Order: sequence, then structure tokens, then C-alpha cells
Amino acid sequence: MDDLYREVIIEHYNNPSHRGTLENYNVRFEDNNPLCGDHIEITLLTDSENRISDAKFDGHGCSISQATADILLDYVINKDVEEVKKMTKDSIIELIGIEPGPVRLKCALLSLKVLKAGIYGLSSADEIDLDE
Amino acid sequence: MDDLYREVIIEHYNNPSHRGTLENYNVRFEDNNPLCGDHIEITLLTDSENRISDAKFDGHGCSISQATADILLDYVINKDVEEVKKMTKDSIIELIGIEPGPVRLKCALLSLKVLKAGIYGLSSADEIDLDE
Amino acid sequence: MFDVALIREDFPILNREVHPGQKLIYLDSAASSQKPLSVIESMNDYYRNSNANIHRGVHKLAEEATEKYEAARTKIAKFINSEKSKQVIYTRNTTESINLVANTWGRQNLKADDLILLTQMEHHSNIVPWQMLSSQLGFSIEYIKITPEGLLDIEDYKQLLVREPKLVSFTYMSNVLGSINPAKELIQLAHAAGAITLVDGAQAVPHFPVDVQDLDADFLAFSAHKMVGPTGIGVLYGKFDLLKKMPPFLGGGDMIKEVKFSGFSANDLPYKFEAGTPAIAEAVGFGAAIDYLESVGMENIDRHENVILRYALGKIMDVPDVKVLNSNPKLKGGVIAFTFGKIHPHDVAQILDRSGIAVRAGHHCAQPLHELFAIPATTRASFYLYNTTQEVDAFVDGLYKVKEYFK
Amino acid sequence: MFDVALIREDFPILNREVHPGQKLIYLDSAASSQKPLSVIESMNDYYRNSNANIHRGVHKLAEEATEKYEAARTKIAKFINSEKSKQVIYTRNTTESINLVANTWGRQNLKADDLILLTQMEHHSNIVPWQMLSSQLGFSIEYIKITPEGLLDIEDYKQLLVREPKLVSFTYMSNVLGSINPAKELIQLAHAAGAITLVDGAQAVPHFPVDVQDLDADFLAFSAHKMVGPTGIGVLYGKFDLLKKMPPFLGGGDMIKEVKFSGFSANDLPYKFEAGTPAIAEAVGFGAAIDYLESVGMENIDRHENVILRYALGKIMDVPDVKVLNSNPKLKGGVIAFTFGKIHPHDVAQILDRSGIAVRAGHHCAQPLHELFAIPATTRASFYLYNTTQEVDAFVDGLYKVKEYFK
Ligand SMILES: Cc1ncc(COP(=O)(O)O)c(C=O)c1O
Ligand SMILES: Cc1ncc(COP(=O)(O)O)c(C=O)c1O
Repeated sequence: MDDLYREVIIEHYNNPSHRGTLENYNVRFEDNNPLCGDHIEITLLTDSENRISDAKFDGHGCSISQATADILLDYVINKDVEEVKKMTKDSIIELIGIEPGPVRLKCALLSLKVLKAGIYGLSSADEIDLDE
Repeated sequence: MDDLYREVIIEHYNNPSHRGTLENYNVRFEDNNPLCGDHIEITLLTDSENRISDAKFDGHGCSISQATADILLDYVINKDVEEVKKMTKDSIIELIGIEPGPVRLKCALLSLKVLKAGIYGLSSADEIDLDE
Repeated sequence: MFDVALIREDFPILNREVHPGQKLIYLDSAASSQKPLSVIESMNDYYRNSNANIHRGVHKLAEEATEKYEAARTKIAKFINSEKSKQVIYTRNTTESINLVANTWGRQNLKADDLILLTQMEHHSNIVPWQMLSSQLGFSIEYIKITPEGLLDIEDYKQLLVREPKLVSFTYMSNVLGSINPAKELIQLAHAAGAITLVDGAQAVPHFPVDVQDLDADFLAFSAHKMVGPTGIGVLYGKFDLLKKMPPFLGGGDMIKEVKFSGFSANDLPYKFEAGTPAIAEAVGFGAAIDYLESVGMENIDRHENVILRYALGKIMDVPDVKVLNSNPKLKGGVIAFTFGKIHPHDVAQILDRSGIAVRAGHHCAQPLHELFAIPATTRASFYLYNTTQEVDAFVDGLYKVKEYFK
Repeated sequence: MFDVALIREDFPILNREVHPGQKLIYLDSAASSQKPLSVIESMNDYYRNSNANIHRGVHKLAEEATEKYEAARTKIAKFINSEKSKQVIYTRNTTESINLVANTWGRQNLKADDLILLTQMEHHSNIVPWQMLSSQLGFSIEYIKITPEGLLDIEDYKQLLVREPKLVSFTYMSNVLGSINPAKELIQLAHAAGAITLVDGAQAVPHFPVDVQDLDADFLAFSAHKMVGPTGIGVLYGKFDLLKKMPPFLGGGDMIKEVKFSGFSANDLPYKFEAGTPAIAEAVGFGAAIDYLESVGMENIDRHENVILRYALGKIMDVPDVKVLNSNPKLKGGVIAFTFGKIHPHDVAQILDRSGIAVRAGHHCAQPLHELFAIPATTRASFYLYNTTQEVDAFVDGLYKVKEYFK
């Protein structure tokens, strides 16, 4: 991981734009990564055309898990829900602009797992496979 | 294993002095080495002073197992039974004059195991530990 | 292009003199193969430059080690054409792979009245785990017969399938007879009868192309050390849905998602089955072995071995008193097990060794098969990509020398 | 004479630059240690000169391989002062050693109403195997408490012993707290209460002298990779009479005396527990690791680590917001796990890595212990014979840099 670490990740970690919980939402999901204690909750409001009109995340954990959640919400707000369903591991790597390495990939993927599990209305985020 | 292989082992294997079964015996035991199919039976006659007055072996298997049996009986005939009880792995190596190597040691030790199991009146030769 | 002279240069041990003036002639690859320099060096390099524990470390070495460990898994998956690389579970060897299936799938699915099928030509590794489990759970084991020529008796198999066995576990290639079983057909028949299949690939995967999807195998087990890779590592391949439903095997670090004092939840595949610090350097070496085999080409290896086998069979059958178990080179890999009159195999092997020739003697962990043929032991010569017809000549000359000792 | 500069020369990886201009500072030996050249070369030499399968071969290579494999066992036995070398069973790692005991001794001796004791500071490897078995057999598990300082609560232990547990299984040294438990006393108390004992020696055997006869331990488990040896091999030591009575673990080649279609009989010790082709090269490497540790001297290693630990504790306790789990160097090995204010351990480790400093972040496979302290994860620096006070300085400097990122 190169110097982008500080710039992108630390910036979003220290000064997130979407931290909090929506008062009005129709999707809510939370999960944690037991390996390192990262925790993410996402609340989402979708409109009549199945677009994400607003979103917020809350939780705690390492900078990658929290910053990625912020970057992810930045990206999905105003996107079609169907588009979000198509996002994979590679979408996240592209979004954050760094290869988090094999070990921290789990941290980076937590927020997308939570988001997709919420959208699909699943009972467990384990059912989400982001490899494909 | 060096050239003694041919001289000592092959000689005893091809021309054993003690092959057969005693007609009169007071000790008899047999066992096999399932790993390679070696089989040894020993019959023994001891006298009133607890000396081995005669002994024979029968069986089949590799040259080391059969030749060692012949060499062993050569040695124990006219020996005190108590002396035989003290024999170990090292006694055999000394007797045959070669280090049979880790794999064929089992073949070399079979006849002593059978002999001692018979003398001790055991039900299984597995109880004989020749390391000590 | 397959050039055995060039291949031999890759294997440093082939230059070894095992006795003064006697260069190694290694005809014991079915027991364990030799290793090319690239495999040895890959582990060397790992220990000198990247060594660290995997998965849980975020430092550079831990990341490199994790990447190498997982890259090898991906290579192995591709090599056997596994659907996903997470279907490749690292074990110690074929034996552990089979025990894993017995203790997880078997314990979960086999009941007292059930039947499983093995064959009469199985290696102990594919007999004893089932005998152990059967003595606990009470299911029955039947052994599919072999013909006097040493081939699987398909008619007997079909008869046994009528009894609706739950599992058919068989070796793809016998390590004694050399017989190559028609795995695809056996699996089709098993599936049609409702049975799950386990393929013991210990002697197959190293020697010819094996494609799990084409075979439609439910499980496949093999060992790195028989396929130019290191000791200490093997593989269990399984169908995704089967592996997913199986309970874990060993418990400990890495195989868990979460542990509390009151209980644990198991990790995702493949980690669910990899408890504790795994054989990391060995995985790296296994990856290099796959690279090596692919660079040579499995079809080429198969073809070369068949040439050597036919040549050897031709010569050995002329030696008086030699009797080969399965002497038909058509459905057979590069293994020749034989008896030599009354001369005990240990003596054959030991005297051959004095000319530098390494063959194996004994029951080759297939005691029941030997019992079936009513012989306690055989001598076995086995071939691999680095063997030559000259080595076969030396071997057969050696047999004549053996004969002289025991007149 | 212990000279850390000379020792460092034996470990090639310590010269590695992990990032441009950043030499490796390896503070992650509790996860896996680095390897000296002699260990790496011993395996190299094995593969280049002696590689063959063991036990059943009568040719030169098979004999050499067998001798090396068994010579290493003898060395290991002497190292831990085992009565006989056949009481040293090769496994893959500490985890498999513990699973072996659970699945053999445990399955044979534990009943539904029984109780076993673990401690609150156990590694997952000494928790999950027992949880798995308990869910099958129904016995209960109690965890001996630890004090707020991170030491085992002997009073709680004595209370629990009144309930007559069948087994007490505990770590000699915690891989998180560093706490060294009074193993000899714990075993005496256990025996007086009629319990069998298993000592998880994963963090002990590599770091200070361990004598199984002096401890009177019934079982001891440890891994080569944490004691300058290779991955893929570990040991289970057991008392002879216990091992003899235990049923086999995995089934297959080498662990049998005889196999028939109708059943098998198990081999003698230690082979009864070593099914299939074992980790041969790894045993050779393990033997070289023992030679290396003995040439340095375990007392010297212990003393050096304690010097480094005290130095490090002195410095790190001055860093604002750092909180060390068990900061008392008296009953503690060379492990410092800590929290750093609100900064997540992953971030600490990742930023330290940029200066070449390798530490571990997470729950270190001791999740229940972390839960007890109400923290999801810690950063851990751990020391071994090759670490220096200069490395500690760089590490502490690194912590100040970390602080700057997260203001
Ligand atoms: C105390 C303790 N026990 C057990 C283990 C497990 O060791 P391994 O992963 O080598 O099986 C470790 C190492 O991670 C440990 O620190
Ligand atoms: C057919 C067959 N199955 C299983 C095995 C066992 O392999 P391993 O000893 O590597 O577990 C072997 C090799 O000895 C074999 O030839």
C-alpha cells in the first residue's frame, strides 16, 4: 500500500461526509468483522424510481473499514439500486484507488457487504459473495 | 550395508545349520513381520540347569530374517537362558556384524523377538522391547 | 518438445552417487518423486525473503506470504480444473484428505445400515479411515472385486451398486498394479445409483491430466510429494455444495469466524478446514511444482511414461522367474510390481541398491491386495518424467545380478 | 557467549529491505519466527541429496531419509527431556497436536457428565477442539479465571479442581498477555485432583527450557515454525502409558501393523499416530532448528528476551495513550500487546510497516480473552533471540509517527 493511504483513507476516516443515521430510511443493515472488530451500520432511503436518494453509515473500526464506507456512500447516493447490486470486490478497489492487500481486503469490503445484504433483504451478510 | 552382506548373510541363508523343528522341545514360539511377510518359528530344548541344549528355526522370508535366525541359534546353543534374556538389538547387530539399516532392522530382530517371547512364555512378541 | 536429458538437468539429485561409482537410478517415484531445482529454490526463497505467518498480519511479509500461499491454491485449482479455488483445501497428504472426508462428510452422512464401496486394489489410506469410522458408526464396507488380470471388475461394481451404497471411494490408479480405473464411468454409475464419489488421485494427478469437472468427481485427494512437490502438503478438492455443508474437521486458529467461551462459528471455505498455522512454505513449493509440471505438459509426461513402461515390460518379462502383476500396458501407468521366484523382494531391492538402483519392496501399503494374490510382498519399479530407457536397462541387468546371489 | 550481532548474521531475512530504504524490523515472532541459514540449508540438502519416502524402502536414499527423520525425533525428545523418543509424535502444528488428544484420549475418556478445565487466556487452538468435542459428547468446559493484571487466578483454579475435572489443558505462556503460568504447580494440583494435563507449549518451548519430566506433564504440544524451524511440522509429546492406550487418530499407511479387508491392527508408537507420508523434509529442518537453539542455549535466549522485554516496556509505557496488557515483566515472556487510544490496531500495524516494522494486529486467535478485556483487538510486538534494543527504539519512534497520522 502506498502513500495514498494517508491521503485518501486518512482524510475520509478523520473527516467523513456521511457518518450518522438517517431519520427516514427504508433499508437498514449492520454487520461486523469479528476478526478485527470492525462494525458498520448503513441506513438508506430509496425513492419511487428505485434510486438511492440518501444514505448514512455509522460504526467503528480501522481506517480502511470506516473510510471505505464513506467513499462507498459518496458513490452510491443518486445511483440506481440495480447498479449497486452489480458492484463487486473490484468496484471497491477501483473506488478507493488502492489495493488493500489480502489481509485488509475484508475491512474494505465490509461496507459493500452490509449495503448489498440490506438491499437484498438478507438475514446474514455471509450470503453475499463479492468475488463475482 | 557393505559386502559382508553376501558373505555372512547369503551364506547362512543358502546353507543354514539350524533349520528345522526339534522333535523334543520345551519352548516353541512363532511370529511374523506383517510388513514384509517374514515368518519365524523357533523350537528350544533347555536342560535341568536352564541351559539351551538344542534349538532349531523354521520359516520363510528375506535373507536377513532367515540368516539372522540361523546365526542367533548358533550363538545361543549351550548358553544359559538368563544370558539370552539380556540380549538386545545391539547384541544382534554385533552378532551379524553389519548395521542392517533402519528399515531392515525389523527383519534382523524378528528371531530374537520370537526367541525371547518363547522363553518368557508371552502370548505376543509385541511385548518384547529390544531397545533396552 | 519433451527432452528427457534436459529434464534430468532440472533434478539435482539425479547426479548423486549413492555408492562409490554408482549414480542414482531412481525407480521409486510412486513412493515419492524427486524435486526440480525450481521447487527447492521457491521454498528457499520463501524462507530467505518472505517468511511470516499468514492471514492475520498486515505487515509486508505477512502480505507476501499470504499472497504466495493463495496464489499456489489458485494454480492447483486451475491444474485440476476446479470451479473455484476455494474448493482446494490444503492438507498434509492424500491420507489426511481422505480422513478429512471420513470424519466430516462421513460422520455426518453415514448410518449403521449404510453401505460404502471401496475396491480390492486400494491403498491403506483409502481403507483404514473407513474401517475406523465403520467400527464407530456401524456401516458396512464392500470391496469391488478385481479380475485375475488386475483390472476392476465392472460387473461386480454394477451388482454392488444395486445395494445403493452411500459412497464409492476408489483409486484412480493402483500404486501396485498400475491399473488405471475408468474414473469417469465409475462416477457416472455411482451418481446414477445415488452415491457420492471420492477419487484417490495420489497416483493419477502426478502422471496424467485430471479434470475434476469432466470427471464430475465429488472429492479428489492427492499429495504434492508424489508430483515433484514438497513433503508435508496435499490437497482435498470437493464440490462446493458438499464442502459447504460439511462440519469442520480440526478446530483452532484460522478455521473460525468467531470464538466465544460458549462456542464458535466456522469460517468460510477453504479456511474452515485449515486449522492452525498451515504448511506455508510447502504451499509455495507446491505452486512451483504445478508450474514445473505445466511447463513440461501433463500429456507429454503421460506419453513419456508409457514409452518407458512398454520398454520395461518388454525387457523384464524375459527375465526368468519374474512375474509381473498386471502386465498389460494399455490400461496401466508407469508402475511394475513383480515377484522374482523365491527371492524375497527385500533382497532384490537391497542388491539392486548396490548398483545405485532404487526400487521399493514390500506390500506398498496394499496388504489386502497382496493377500488376494497370495503373496506377502513384491518388488516395485515405478517411473516418472525423468526416467530413461538406459535406466531400465541397468535395472534389468541388476535383476540378473540378483539371480546370481541366490542360486 | 550470547552475541546478538552474530546471531543476526545467521538469519538471511534480517537483511531484507521490505520497502525502499526500510530494512526489516521483525517483531512478530510469536506468530512465526524467522529461520537461520542452517535450517534452510538442511532442507535444501535433503531435497538435493537424500529425498525419498521413509520406513518402507530398503534403498540408500530411503535409508538416509528414514535415519534423518528419526534422528530429528531423537533430538526433539532430548530437547524436552522426553523419556523415550517414541513419545514424540510428529504432527502439522500445535493445533493438530491438541486435536489429536481431543479426538483420541478425549473421545475415549470423556463422558457427558464430565468436566474439563481450560483457562481464559487460551489460544483458539486450545478452545475450539474441546468445544467441538463437547458438542458431540456433552461434557462441560470451565475456563479458569485470570486476574485483572492478566495472571492466572490460582484460587479460582483450586475451586474448580474440587469439581474433579478429567482434564486440565492450559497454555504455558499466553501469546497475548505474555503471562507464563506456573505449569509445574498447575500440573501437581491437577494430578492431586485426579486430572490429566495438556500443556500448550507453542509459546514456551521456543523461548525457555521446558522439561516434560520435571513438569510431569501428561501431554505437551508445540510447533516448529515458532522455534526457528519450518512450517508444516509440530509435535505432540505424551506419557508412554497414555499414548499406548489411546486409539489411533488418522488411518492410512505407516500407522498400521497389518491390514485386512475385515480390519486392521495399529502400529507401535510413535507410528500409530503418523498416518501417510509425513513431513519428512520438515522433520529434518526441525532437527536443524533444535541444533541451532541448543548451540545458542535456551537459558541465553530466555535471558536476552527478558532484557529486550524490560527495555521495551520501559519505553512504551511512556508513549501517551498506550495501554499494555500485563505490563509486569516478572512473570512474562517477550510479548507486548497493547491498545493505542482510539487508533485501530490495523492502522497502527500498517503505518509501522511503512518503516519496515512488522507487528501483528488483531485478536491473535484469543478472541475470548479480548472480549474479557472488552477490546476487539490489540497491536502486538513480540521478541526473539535476534531482536535488539535498537529495533525497540525504532518501534517506539514508529508509534509516535502513527500518532501524527491520527490527530
Ligand atoms: C499459545 C498458542 N497456542 C497455539 C498456537 C497455535 O499454533 P499453530 O498455529 O502452530 O498450530 C499458537 C500460535 O499461534 C499459540 O500462540
Ligand atoms: C494410491 C495411493 N493412495 C494414497 C497414497 C497415500 O499418499 P500419502 O502417503 O501421500 O498420504 C498413496 C501413496 O503412497 C497411493 O499410492
